Amino acid sequence: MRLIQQAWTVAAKDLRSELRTKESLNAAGGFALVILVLFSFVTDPGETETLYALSGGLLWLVFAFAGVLILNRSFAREQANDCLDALIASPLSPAALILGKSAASFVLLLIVELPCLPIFGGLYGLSQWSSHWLGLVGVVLLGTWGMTVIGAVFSALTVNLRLRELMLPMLVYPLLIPVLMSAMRLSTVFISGKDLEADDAIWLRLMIAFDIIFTALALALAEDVLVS
Amino acid sequence: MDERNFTFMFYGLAAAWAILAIYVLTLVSRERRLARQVEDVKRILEDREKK
Amino acid sequence: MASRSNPAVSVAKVCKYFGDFPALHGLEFDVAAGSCLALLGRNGAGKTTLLRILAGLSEPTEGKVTLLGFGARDHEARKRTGLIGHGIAIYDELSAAENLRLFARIYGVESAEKSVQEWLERTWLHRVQNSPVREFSRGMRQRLAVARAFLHRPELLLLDEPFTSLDDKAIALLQSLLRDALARGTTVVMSTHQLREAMELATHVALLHRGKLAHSGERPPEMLTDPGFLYRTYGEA
Amino acid sequence: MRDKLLYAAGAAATVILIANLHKILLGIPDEMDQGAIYRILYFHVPSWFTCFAAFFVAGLASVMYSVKRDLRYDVLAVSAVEVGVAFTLVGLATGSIWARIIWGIWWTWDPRLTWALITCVLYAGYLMMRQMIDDASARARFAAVLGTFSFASVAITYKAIDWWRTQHPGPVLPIRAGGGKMDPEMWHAILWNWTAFMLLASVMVAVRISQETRLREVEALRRRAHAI
Repeated sequence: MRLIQQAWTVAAKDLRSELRTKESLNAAGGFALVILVLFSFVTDPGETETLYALSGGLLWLVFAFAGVLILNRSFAREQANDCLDALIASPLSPAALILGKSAASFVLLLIVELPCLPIFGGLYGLSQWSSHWLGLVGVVLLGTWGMTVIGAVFSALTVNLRLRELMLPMLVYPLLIPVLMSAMRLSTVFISGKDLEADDAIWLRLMIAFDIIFTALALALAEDVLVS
Repeated sequence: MDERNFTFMFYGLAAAWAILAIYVLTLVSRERRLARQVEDVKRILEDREKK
Repeated sequence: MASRSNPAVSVAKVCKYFGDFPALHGLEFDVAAGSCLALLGRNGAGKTTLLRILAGLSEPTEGKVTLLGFGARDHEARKRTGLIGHGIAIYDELSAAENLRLFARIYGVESAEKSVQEWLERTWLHRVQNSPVREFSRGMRQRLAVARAFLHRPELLLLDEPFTSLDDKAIALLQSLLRDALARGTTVVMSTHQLREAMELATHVALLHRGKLAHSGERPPEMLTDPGFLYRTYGEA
Repeated sequence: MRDKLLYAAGAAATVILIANLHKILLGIPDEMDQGAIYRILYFHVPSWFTCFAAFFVAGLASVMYSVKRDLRYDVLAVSAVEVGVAFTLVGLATGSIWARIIWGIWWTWDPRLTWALITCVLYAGYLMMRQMIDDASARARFAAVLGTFSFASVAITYKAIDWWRTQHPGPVLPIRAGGGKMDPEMWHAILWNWTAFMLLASVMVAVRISQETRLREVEALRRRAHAI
């Protein structure tokens, strides 16, 4: 219980500072928008069939890139005045710190991701995109949590490295492949306006298992990540 | 032995052996570099302790 | 050092290795409750490493550290300990009051708002409490950092080079606060180069040399007038 | 003594490999459709088995470091990862040359190939991150976290590929369900080559362990030199 309460304190602090400066939100949001527009040159915007088939893949690539922009800031924010030391030396448990950081990035990333869905659907005339919106939002939530919980751990690991901005995506993307793979598949199904078939259920299970396994690992290893 | 695709089989086996050989060579070069580093550090330590 | 009955800090056979390099080696000493220990030593002697272990930022490779009867990483130990480290550890985007409220929540301070207001007043920041810290001058930020460390009324205060980066006003404030705290029975451990400021407060000294304890005991009276005394006596042992 | 043992083991591995080569080229019956090229299999399959074993050891050693905080586990982990990457490269190269003849292409996004590539990139990132941390203890701590995450992700990705439609030749090895079509003589040749590869890999790991240990000592000495 204390874990949740402490994590919430950390998350609230992060969200408050970020909503005040909007540094990473602006960067990630602007970036996502530019890619969505640039995509019109990849394929003829009239070819709805192709667009439906590519939709999940494109969206999750955008989300993954935007996510790294947000995650990079997550622990870098603590660096300026050595705030991280003060947090680790405080009664906060390392697990709560990682969980809170992850939750804050989760919310920030959702703020970027959710508007991308109608923008994408609208720009490319994919009239079916919202027909299964509940499932689509569910996929976005599960996929984003997988990204941010791993991202929080590696944001902490890489924060003091040379070439931090390079190392984070380099380490995190290959780890995220199972969750991105499932999220892409399922998003494509939902955006195309289809129901989940028996074959697709396995991807849903994979994504849930991935989230559970890596949340557990992140909490278990939090002490190793933060206490030297 | 069946002679079809013999060249490509040869390439395949050669590639396997070559990669392992290259790795062994990197091990050897690392060994040399390590020996040099040990020498360097020893010299520095001796220098410092004399002072 | 001093009474063995109930030491506030107890360091038992502590070693800390970075790889194979021993940064601390077989440290063993106690700090009696209510005393003020000045950790002395050259750069690289292990002062910061030791303080980081006491602050729960780092774990000893071998040995055990007990703070106020709890393990160094225990929730209770962390809650009763205050830290002023190298950085000021406050958030630029938040206001002074928000910074203090945040740490009051983290430390579970009772009647938080009252303590926050009290400390803002004691550090002369109550007039600007709602402006973001980014707009503060250097001195104001340092005073806020001091307020953050004292906010939860710690029973043990850890200070790493506290006087090095502070301006005169902040030094005076910190010294008077430390004197109050010591009078209340708080234990203080500080590492320092500014011997003059530290010696007025220190009741005990410990000298580290290459990761080992070269000397520890009560502060020799000579050090008040001659801060270099200890270094000359034990320094190059 | 240790060195002599290592030389002996290395020599034994080489002798077995050459004896196997003789048998593979001259003693073993032809496969019906593929011609000579199928003999690559005798190197391809054992190299995969060896890399699985190496990554398994690396994953285990990473977890053990987090639990025991003993630098010997860290040294074992990095050595196993490096040797594993070398054998993954052997697997990729032989597989790619085989695919050129049988499938007519050098590379295909066959899930198993994709898995191997992802694994390679992931562990390359692991080795890269180690380069960037100077303090051996911090390096070990971070590498253990990355190693544990990598192993979990690689295992999940491997599972996920079974659910993807696969172009890879189906399971023909007796240990896999539904296999057993293989001539026992061929199977024995594979096992013998695997034995040789494992022996070779063990020698390489042992050499790397001693190098890595000495490197750490050098780092410590250098630090001491600066401290004086």
